[in-house]
Amino acid sequence: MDLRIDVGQQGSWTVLGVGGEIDVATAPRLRDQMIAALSEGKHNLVVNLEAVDFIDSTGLGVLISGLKRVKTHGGEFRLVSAEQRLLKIFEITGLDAVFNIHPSVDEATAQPPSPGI
Amino acid sequence: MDLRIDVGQQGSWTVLGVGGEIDVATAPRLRDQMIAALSEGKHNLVVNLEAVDFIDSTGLGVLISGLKRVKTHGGEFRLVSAEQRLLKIFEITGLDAVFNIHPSVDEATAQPPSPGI
Amino acid sequence: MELQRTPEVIDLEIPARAEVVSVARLVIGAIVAADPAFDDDRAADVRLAISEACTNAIQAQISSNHLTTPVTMRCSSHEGTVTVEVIDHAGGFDPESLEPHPEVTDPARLDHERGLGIPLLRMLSDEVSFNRTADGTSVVMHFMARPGSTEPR
Amino acid sequence: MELQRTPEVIDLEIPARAEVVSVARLVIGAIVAADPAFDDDRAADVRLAISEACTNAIQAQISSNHLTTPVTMRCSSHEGTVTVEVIDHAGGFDPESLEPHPEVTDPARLDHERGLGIPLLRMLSDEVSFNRTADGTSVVMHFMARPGSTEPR
Ligand SMILES: Nc1ncnc2c1ncn2[C@@H]1O[C@H](COP(=O)(O)OP(=O)(O)O)[C@@H](O)[C@H]1O
Ligand SMILES: Nc1ncnc2c1ncn2[C@@H]1O[C@H](COP(=O)(O)OP(=O)(O)O)[C@@H](O)[C@H]1O
Repeated sequence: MDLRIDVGQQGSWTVLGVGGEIDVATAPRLRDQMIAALSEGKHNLVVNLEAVDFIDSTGLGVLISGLKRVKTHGGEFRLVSAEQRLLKIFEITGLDAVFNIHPSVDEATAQPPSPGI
Repeated sequence: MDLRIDVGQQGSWTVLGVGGEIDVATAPRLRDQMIAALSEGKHNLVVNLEAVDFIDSTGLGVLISGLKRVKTHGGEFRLVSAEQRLLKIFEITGLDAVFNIHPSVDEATAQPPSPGI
Repeated sequence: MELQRTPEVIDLEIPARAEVVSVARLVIGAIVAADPAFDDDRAADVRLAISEACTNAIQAQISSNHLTTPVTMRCSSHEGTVTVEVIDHAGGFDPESLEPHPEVTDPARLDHERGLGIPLLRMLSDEVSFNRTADGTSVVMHFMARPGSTEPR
Repeated sequence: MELQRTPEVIDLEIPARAEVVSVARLVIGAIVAADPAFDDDRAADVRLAISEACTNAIQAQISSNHLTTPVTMRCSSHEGTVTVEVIDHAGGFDPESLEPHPEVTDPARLDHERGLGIPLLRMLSDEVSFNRTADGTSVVMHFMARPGSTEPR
């Protein structure tokens, strides 16, 4: 029932580690964290979903809004998940074509951000 | 919501390893396993509650019936639990004075049964 | 005495089957977990007490052959207090007339495999009342976040 | 179309608050878990679809200011089929009139942070119907143990 979010830095990437359930009750906190990072000048975000047990359409919507905000700031936005269940939800909604999804934080942050691309 | 029971032998002790939730729906299966062991001539029972997440009054009642049946057969009956939560339920019902409770299977089976005591 | 159906109340209506008591535990467990004032130990008290009340309601409806009427668990949580009402339609009973258990030291204690539910429920809750309804029983239990009556006797 | 209140049905009535959608997920999760025909993956489909339906019902009641009326989730499970009805009192809507989403390849897709709930619910269930009631909506969803419509488009 809970959502946990921690924020770390890996090179030029700001990594939001998310755990628990992202739903209509908890998604606003993830949105706030992304907005806070951007307002601190952190424009390149990796959202690590490895510890996420559940995500619904509200959660997907918040990730879309994050991607949009990051683009507006000229930054880059990446997701991390290797969980079949989660990847399936991105697939059936067609969002796998919208997001840049990596299987691990290391792979997501291996290359520096290429803003504007 | 599930109850798992496995049966093993340690010296002269038959050890019923119980896991999950013992409630009104699942307790009859534990009772049946104890009856089955006794009918196979296994009169010295250790019921290992280490993997039990929940026990209610129906579960306690089935343990009492097990103790009674074992005594009728001249055997010995021991419980294993080191879980504060479980021990508390035995305490507040006064059943800690009725059962022989050991903190581990090794300690419960260290001494051979002394039937009739 | 009865809990009003307010916006903060969660109702669960379950059939009179032993298998669904675990669903009632899940629901009350989630409600208590949402209140940080309740620690794990007190939350376990609430789950056990509610499980006992639901088990009794379901067993009473089964033995009085009221199989098609649901049992209701009505939960509300407010500032460190959880209140739960369990309602059945099993015809009612007199909780005061239950035979008291023999003393723990009495060997006759072993003859009593049953009858532990209501004593447990009384010890684990801070307040409990058994109310006669038109066609059964309503058990109202209050739980406070700080353990009140769960000390060993 | 509506699910009758039979002995096998579990009802959950929840207030119109976002926080309780997780309780609805727990309950439907427990019901599906009790049917061995549903594997973990299909169980997750059911949880997500039901979560979407409850979220919509609750959000609709909040925005139409029906805060004191509960939302009902009515669940029944029978031989590898789970049927769930989610009932709200938010005045109703026309699911056919919802604007379709832009194609995935369309950059305008990004303008649509919302509106994913009903498409997901349709894809994850084997059958779904939106029914107008006197004062709101009843969404009836059927799920079969074998995935029917969850393949990538
Ligand atoms: N809701 C109820 N409706 C009718 N009878 C009840 C109800 N709850 C309890 N009882 C009666 O009280 C007795 C004692 O209940 P309890 O202490 O829970 O022990 P047990 O259920 O193991 O017998 C039950 O056997 C039953 O006869
Ligand atoms: N139960 C309902 N009652 C009234 N309106 C609803 C209901 N369910 C959905 N809707 C309407 O349909 C729209 C689309 O719903 P959905 O696809 O779940 O996406 P979202 O909830 O993100 O907008 C909602 O915004 C709402 O206007």
